[in-house]
Amino acid sequence: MKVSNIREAILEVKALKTVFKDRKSEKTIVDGIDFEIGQNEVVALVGESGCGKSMTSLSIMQLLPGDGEVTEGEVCFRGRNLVGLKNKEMSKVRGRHIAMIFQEPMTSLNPVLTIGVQMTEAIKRHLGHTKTEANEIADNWLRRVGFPEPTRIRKEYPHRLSGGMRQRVMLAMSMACKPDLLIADEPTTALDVTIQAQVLDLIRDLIQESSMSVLFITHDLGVVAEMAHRVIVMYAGQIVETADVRTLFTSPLHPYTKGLLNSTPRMQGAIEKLSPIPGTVPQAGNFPAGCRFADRCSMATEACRAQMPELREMGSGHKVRCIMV
Amino acid sequence: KTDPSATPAGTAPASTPEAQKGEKVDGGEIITAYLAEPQGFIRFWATTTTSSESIDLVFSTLYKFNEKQEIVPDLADGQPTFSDDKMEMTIKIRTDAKFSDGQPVTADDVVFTYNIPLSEDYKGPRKGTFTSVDKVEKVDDATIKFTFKELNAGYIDMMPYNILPQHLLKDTPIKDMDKSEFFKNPIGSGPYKLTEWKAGQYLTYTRNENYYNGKPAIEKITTKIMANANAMMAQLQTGELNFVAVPPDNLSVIEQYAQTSGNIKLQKGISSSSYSFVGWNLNNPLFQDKKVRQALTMLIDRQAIVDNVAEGQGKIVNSETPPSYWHYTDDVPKFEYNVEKAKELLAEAGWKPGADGIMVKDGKKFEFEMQNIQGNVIREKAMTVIQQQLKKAGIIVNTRLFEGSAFTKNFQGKNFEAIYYAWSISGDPNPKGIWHSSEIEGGLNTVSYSNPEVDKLIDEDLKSFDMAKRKELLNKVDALIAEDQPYTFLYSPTTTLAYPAKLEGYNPNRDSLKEVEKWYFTK
Amino acid sequence: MSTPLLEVKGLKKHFRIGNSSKNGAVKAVDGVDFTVNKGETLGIVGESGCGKSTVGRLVLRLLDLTNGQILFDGVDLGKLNQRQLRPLRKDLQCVFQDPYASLNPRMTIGKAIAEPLIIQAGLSGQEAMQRAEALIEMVGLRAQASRLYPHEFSGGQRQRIAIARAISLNPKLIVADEPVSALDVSVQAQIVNLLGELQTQTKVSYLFISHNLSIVRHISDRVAVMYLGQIVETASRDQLFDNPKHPYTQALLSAVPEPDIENKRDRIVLSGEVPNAANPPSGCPFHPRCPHAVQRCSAEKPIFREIEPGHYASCHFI
Amino acid sequence: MNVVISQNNPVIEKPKNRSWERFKRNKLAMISLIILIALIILSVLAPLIAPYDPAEQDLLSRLQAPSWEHWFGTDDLGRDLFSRVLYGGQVSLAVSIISVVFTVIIGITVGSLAGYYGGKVDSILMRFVDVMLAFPTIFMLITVVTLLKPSLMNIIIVLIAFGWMGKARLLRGQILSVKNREFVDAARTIGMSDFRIIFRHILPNSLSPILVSATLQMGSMILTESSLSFLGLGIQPPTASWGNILQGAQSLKIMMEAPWVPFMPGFMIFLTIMCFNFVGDGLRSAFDSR
Amino acid sequence: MGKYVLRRLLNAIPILIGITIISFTIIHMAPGGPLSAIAEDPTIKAIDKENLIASYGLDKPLPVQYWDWLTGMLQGDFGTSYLKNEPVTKVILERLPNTLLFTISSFVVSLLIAIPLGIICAIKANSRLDRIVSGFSFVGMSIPGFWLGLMLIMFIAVKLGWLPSGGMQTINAEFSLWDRIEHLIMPVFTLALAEAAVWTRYIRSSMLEVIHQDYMRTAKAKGLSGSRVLNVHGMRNALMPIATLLGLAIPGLFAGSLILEAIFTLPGMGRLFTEAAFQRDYPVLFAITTMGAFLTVAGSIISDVLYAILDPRVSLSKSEVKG
Ligand SMILES: Nc1ncnc2c1ncn2[C@@H]1O[C@H](COP(=O)(O)OP(=O)(O)OP(=O)(O)O)[C@@H](O)[C@H]1O
Ligand SMILES: Nc1ncnc2c1ncn2[C@@H]1O[C@H](COP(=O)(O)OP(=O)(O)OP(=O)(O)O)[C@@H](O)[C@H]1O
Ligand SMILES: [Mg+2]
Ligand SMILES: [Mg+2]
Repeated sequence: MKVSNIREAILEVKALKTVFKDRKSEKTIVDGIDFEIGQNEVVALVGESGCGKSMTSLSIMQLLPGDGEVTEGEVCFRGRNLVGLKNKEMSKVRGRHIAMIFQEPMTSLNPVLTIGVQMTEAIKRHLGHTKTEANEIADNWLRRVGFPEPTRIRKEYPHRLSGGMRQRVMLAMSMACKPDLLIADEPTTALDVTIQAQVLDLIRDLIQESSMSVLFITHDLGVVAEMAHRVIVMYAGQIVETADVRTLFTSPLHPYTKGLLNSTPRMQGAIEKLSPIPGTVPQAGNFPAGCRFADRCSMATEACRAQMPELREMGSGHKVRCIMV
Repeated sequence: KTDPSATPAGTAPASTPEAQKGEKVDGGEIITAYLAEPQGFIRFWATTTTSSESIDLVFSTLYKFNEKQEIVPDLADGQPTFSDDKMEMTIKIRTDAKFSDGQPVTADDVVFTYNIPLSEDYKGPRKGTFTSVDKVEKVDDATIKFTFKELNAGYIDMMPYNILPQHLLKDTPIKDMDKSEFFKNPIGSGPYKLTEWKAGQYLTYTRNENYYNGKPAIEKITTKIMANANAMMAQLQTGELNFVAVPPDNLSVIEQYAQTSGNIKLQKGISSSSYSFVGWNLNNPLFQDKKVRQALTMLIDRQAIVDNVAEGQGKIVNSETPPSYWHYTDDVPKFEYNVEKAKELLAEAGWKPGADGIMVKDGKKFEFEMQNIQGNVIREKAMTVIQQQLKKAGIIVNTRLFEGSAFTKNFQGKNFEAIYYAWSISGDPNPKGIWHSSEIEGGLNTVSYSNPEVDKLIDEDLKSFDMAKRKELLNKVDALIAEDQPYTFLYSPTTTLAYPAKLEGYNPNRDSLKEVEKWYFTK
Repeated sequence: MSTPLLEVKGLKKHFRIGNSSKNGAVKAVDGVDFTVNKGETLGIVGESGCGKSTVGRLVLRLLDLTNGQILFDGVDLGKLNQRQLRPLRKDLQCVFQDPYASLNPRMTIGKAIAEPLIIQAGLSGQEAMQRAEALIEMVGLRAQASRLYPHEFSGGQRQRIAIARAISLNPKLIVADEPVSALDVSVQAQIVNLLGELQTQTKVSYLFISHNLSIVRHISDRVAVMYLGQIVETASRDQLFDNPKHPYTQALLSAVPEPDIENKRDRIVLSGEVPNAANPPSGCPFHPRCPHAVQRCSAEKPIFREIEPGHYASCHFI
Repeated sequence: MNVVISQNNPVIEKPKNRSWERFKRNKLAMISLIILIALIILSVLAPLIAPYDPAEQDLLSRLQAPSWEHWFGTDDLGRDLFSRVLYGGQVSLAVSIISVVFTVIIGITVGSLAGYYGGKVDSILMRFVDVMLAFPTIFMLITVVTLLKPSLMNIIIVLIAFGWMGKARLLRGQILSVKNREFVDAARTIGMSDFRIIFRHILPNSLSPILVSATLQMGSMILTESSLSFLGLGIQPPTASWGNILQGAQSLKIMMEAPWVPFMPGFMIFLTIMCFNFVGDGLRSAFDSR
Repeated sequence: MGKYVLRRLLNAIPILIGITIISFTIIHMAPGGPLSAIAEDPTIKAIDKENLIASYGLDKPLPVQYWDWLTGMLQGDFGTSYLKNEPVTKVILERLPNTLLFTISSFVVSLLIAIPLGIICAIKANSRLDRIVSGFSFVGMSIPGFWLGLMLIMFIAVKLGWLPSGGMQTINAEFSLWDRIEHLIMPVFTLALAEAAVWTRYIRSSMLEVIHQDYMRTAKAKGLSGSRVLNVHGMRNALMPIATLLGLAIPGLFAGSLILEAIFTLPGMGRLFTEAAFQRDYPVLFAITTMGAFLTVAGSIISDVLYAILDPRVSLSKSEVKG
């Protein structure tokens, strides 16, 4: 599967800005993000903890917690702007057209309902199936994600399943209505490496079969390399670099991307001292003016601190937010 | 025993002379309330006031007490007659009385009834009343003879026992009678029949059509059981009750309600046979000097207590006989409110004000503890007034309240220095139980009052069957006790009754449902 | 080689299920042997629930052991009670996984670091505080930070503080239980480097517990791989990563995703779930998931043996 | 909001208690706290402030409406209601505060022993708590108060005796969760004594729910005391407490003709409980969003 | 489950026995006795008191009395009330239905108020509505119940005459449902107000907790309708802790009714108890305290069982896996 830039975009995120307000303060968590996801494309969103990855995905789903709000920008799904859509309308999109799986398999399933109930409720609602039909569909998907005895699993409660099993159930559940776009928010972070490998394999197979698009959120560059066609690197609520996988890993441009790659320990090759990025991630609401990475950047100059750099196109879909390149 | 002003139980209406105008109605309902449920319908086992009042509705007795605590015939025909040695008493009964099941009331029933407390098997609380009785026999169908073991001028205390139907109870063993069906569901020969007893809620009576004194006019009587006076006052105003005693602290409100609504009228000033007092423990050195006790009485403005605490609903008493009694006399030594004179008396007794104004004698301050029962607002208030008044005279009173049972125990165990208490006296007026020195040990003479002269007079009265003689003896007792002031006698509360505006035929001197069979409504 | 700093022999820890022994036990650690030499880092890796933390806590004697020996500097820690252990504690320190839970939220970090100095080294409050500030600078924070509370720091900074506390008494061994697992890559690298620097300076030994193989590869001298309460393979770092012997180790190594687009490796994807430690499989504990398993594996428990110098593994087929 | 110690920000802020900061921002809770403190000060200073002796009767001026002379009016014995409410506050607040303080102390002792040591100690103590809890509190309260004489001391003792178990349970649960936190292990690896661990590390981190529940309990203790007064089992007159001033004003006459007499103590009870509740709620949210 | 309940019940036996012994002792330690009131009457003589004491069995040593009572109780005989000369069981059974009717209707009413309010407040946490409702619930919690009761009687019953001021029913009238309701409105309202206030707080916080759970987000992400998310995914989890509180609330309900029964003259257990306490009607006192203890123990068992039924994660058949 090679990247091609002329895919038809199924999701376009334009100048998205998400803000958290409480009575006193207001902090911008996602600050003007633009990207699109093409048909059948897997886009990875990477960045360190707190940079706004999850909030971006929740903004797309219109599922922001209580005091969060999309204040600017659009989220166009197949040309239709989802921002500001009535909850009722939106609920027809969720699960049906855009499905989502979350990071914590332990808490993402309702502990007091059986797997069967949780799987079939969406099938019944979106596809209008009867209970028996829905059960059958659920069984098929459960089998598909590797449960040889799906009927038994349907009757189980989540707490009786291990983390990996739950995440597979989540996956089956989100696939059940054959969505066009799957948003996977760190689906394997909480799993052991061997289990992670199982689940990643599974996701890859499903993507190939079902021709859906995926927004894959992770902070693990290793996972990105395995899964994505295209990568978006976020830092402090902004996109700092985006490119196709190969370009990003072979010729990263932004100092932050480089820093991330350098501080990641490898399984192969010589063992060198890691070169970490100094300092810590700035907190939302407390971002420095100018380039938000400037404080941690070895190449930073006065100009970097003076003005926020633009996200510039460097050719063939490779964009960078840095004035030094 | 308990101060009626604090326990405003059901009480009776009063008639005013000009109230004869309306036309008599046959029927109507009286709804009143008691604070407690009756225990049951046999007086040998039922001791509370509520019980006796309920029993009186359903049953006849040989005699009833009038408001002066004299006996008037009920089932009996005329006063009892005595043999010359006074060891035999003969009572004639009327023959027209019937139980509400149609059976006549005969001498057999009376004999059956009076043999209950004489039986070995009887374990109830009234055995003591009948210890002087040897036997009770039928002379003929209308005559009963009591034979005594010893002289007993207080025989009238044996009279108000309800006559039970032998034909219904003869098979019930005496020891089980208080657990029998009859105890709760009685058949009697009184003016009313018990028709419903809803436990904890109310009892309903309907009139006995065959009552030997004529069918009562009031058709129905309901006695509710309510936990507090406030609720009664509320229900009086909503019409859920139409007949109830009004406690002094609610008087003004009810008076106003009576005026504006016109539904009820009030009868004030019904005298009661109770009085409250402060008992001084005579074993305590503080109170051993008569002058001190007299001075203490003079320091207490009793009229102020009556006016401000009892809202005027009471009468000052100066000795041990309640004003309603037949032998009552006002001719006793009195110790009116007089602070100056009291101080003089105290000075004579050796009590002088110290530097801080507190009375001292031999370096000891005049300070004591006064006990009171808790939960009785009027008594609590009266006590705080007394406390304040004595404080002004340099006497420190520490007040302490006790829960009912514990309080009684302290009183009877002589476990107090001073105590605020009240007596409710009924029946025979001989005061032996309270004032005789022989009652210090185990009796109710818990202030340990001992006056040989009083003892002698009391003993003599016990053997006197001549009323005039008794009055003379008892008046002497009262005067002696008043002079000694073992109690500071405070006041005898008077009762106020609220009754329906259209009710007539009541006796203005009687409280509760007494004589209800004579009442009637007018149009 | 002189005697090792820490020698663990036949270490076992069984947790009772419920409060009676009838219900059986979780064999969290079931016969573990390893050694840690002076100035050396032993990495322990394995999947979640395999008993890594339990080993660490047993060595620290935060748990009572069921069986076995923990010889630390020649003293058997397993035989001592808590009171007897107290004086030895200064040589044996720890750093935990969760930087948010490992500092008392109601204590300034200065006090937190000074506390061991007061208790173990008997310093006065003021001396301890000065020393604490020096330590805070040593781990890369400003001395003034000593007056702040933990919540005012980021995760990485807290982990630095926890490290400062651990090294304050100049311990001989630090048990580091997943000290970087909760941190972002960029910070993770900072901490790994810090630990390395401290080791060069103070010659402290680490028992470095992690499930992150690439980190272990960077920091360890030797590595032990645990599976279901037992060590299935031990070797020097290079032996283990370049030439893993045990099928589990092989699968584990191959499962790590690499941020490298050029040379993709083959991956051994294990089927099935990690079995339950309360009810371990018979024979070789790995046999239900092992791609090479045969009849014998379920029947017979393989012996943990030396395959080449310094390289031990337990599998019938090596 | 983390204060990030970045290189260009050498100013280190003074350490401050964030819960307190957050609490201060909660206006309602702050106002309530100020009112409570004011109430406590006022009633402590009652002897200085009260214009009259609370027991001083003036039978000529009974049930007077509030006036310049008698700010809250007078009661049915002509006593100055303002003075009585002040002194009554002393008793009511003392009852609630003292009993809650001891409740908390016992609760903490039992709860921390049970929670920290676990095992046998835990089972024995918790069985005991079970027994105490299985006493139907209000029934026992009434029985015991009926049996003992209803003095201030006895009422406090009874309130304590039947009030500590909830705290013990709460704290035990809290300690069970805190004692497995890693900083406690860290403290143990330093070789700290159990005592020091409990007091320096575990308790400070377990107390906030206790503190919240204690504040709420202060309110309910006042209510319990006044309910007992209503049954005639509370603090006994002439000592004034809000409960028994209210109880003394139960007659229809006073309620209709002098409504200020029941209103004043009733309002004080209401206000105090309300303030305790708001403070408790404020504390809860201050501790919560850590 | 059955086994678990059985074990809990067996465990409860020593607790109950302990409680009865303690309450037996405490009650007997009380100064005064059942005879105090009678003994004030000068016409009742010493012999009568002795008779009564013997007939009550109070002349026996305390342990013997306890043993008699215990063995009697185990055979279902709680003795005879001194005050009412009737078997305690009968006396209690006459009162119990009234108390049950009163407390249970208050309880139901309070939940009917509290559940919707609590949920709305949680959904709209920190909104103006939430603050208003919270404010009211604090007011509700802070109003002394007896005071509110008296005020209601004074205004609604006495001044306005809209409702009867007390009692369970119109006397001498045929039973009618409306009559019952009319009599219960004010007491139920009074008791339910405070209860509802407390429950609203509980439900709000429990729901608030649930709303922020990941599985709620999952449910929304599946595109379920708002009401299904709330009712199926939210409620069940939110009501779980509430359900366990219900069991623990049982004994408290009776306590709450105690004072209101006096104010509204409801013939229930509360009044029976106060009466018995003041008059030292020992058999009734013991029966009620034992019953209270039993309710408390039963309440805690019920709440654990309820929890286990509602929460599949808890399995009772195994021993408690408590932390
Ligand atoms: N409910 C909320 N209220 C206020 N701020 C929030 C809320 N939820 C998240 N944030 C803030 O939003 C920022 C971005 O959070 P987000 O969850 O999107 O990060 P992330 O990139 O997904 O991180 P992680 O890798 O940890 O999941 C964080 O700084 C966080 O503090
Ligand atoms: N206190 C305890 N009581 C009962 N069982 C326990 C206890 N602590 C750990 N266990 C069990 O022991 C086994 C090993 O746990 P341990 O925490 O040592 O694993 P781990 O390898 O550290 O896992 P992780 O990578 O998740 O930290 C697990 O099955 C766990 O459930
Ligand atoms: Mg996230
Ligand atoms: Mg671990």
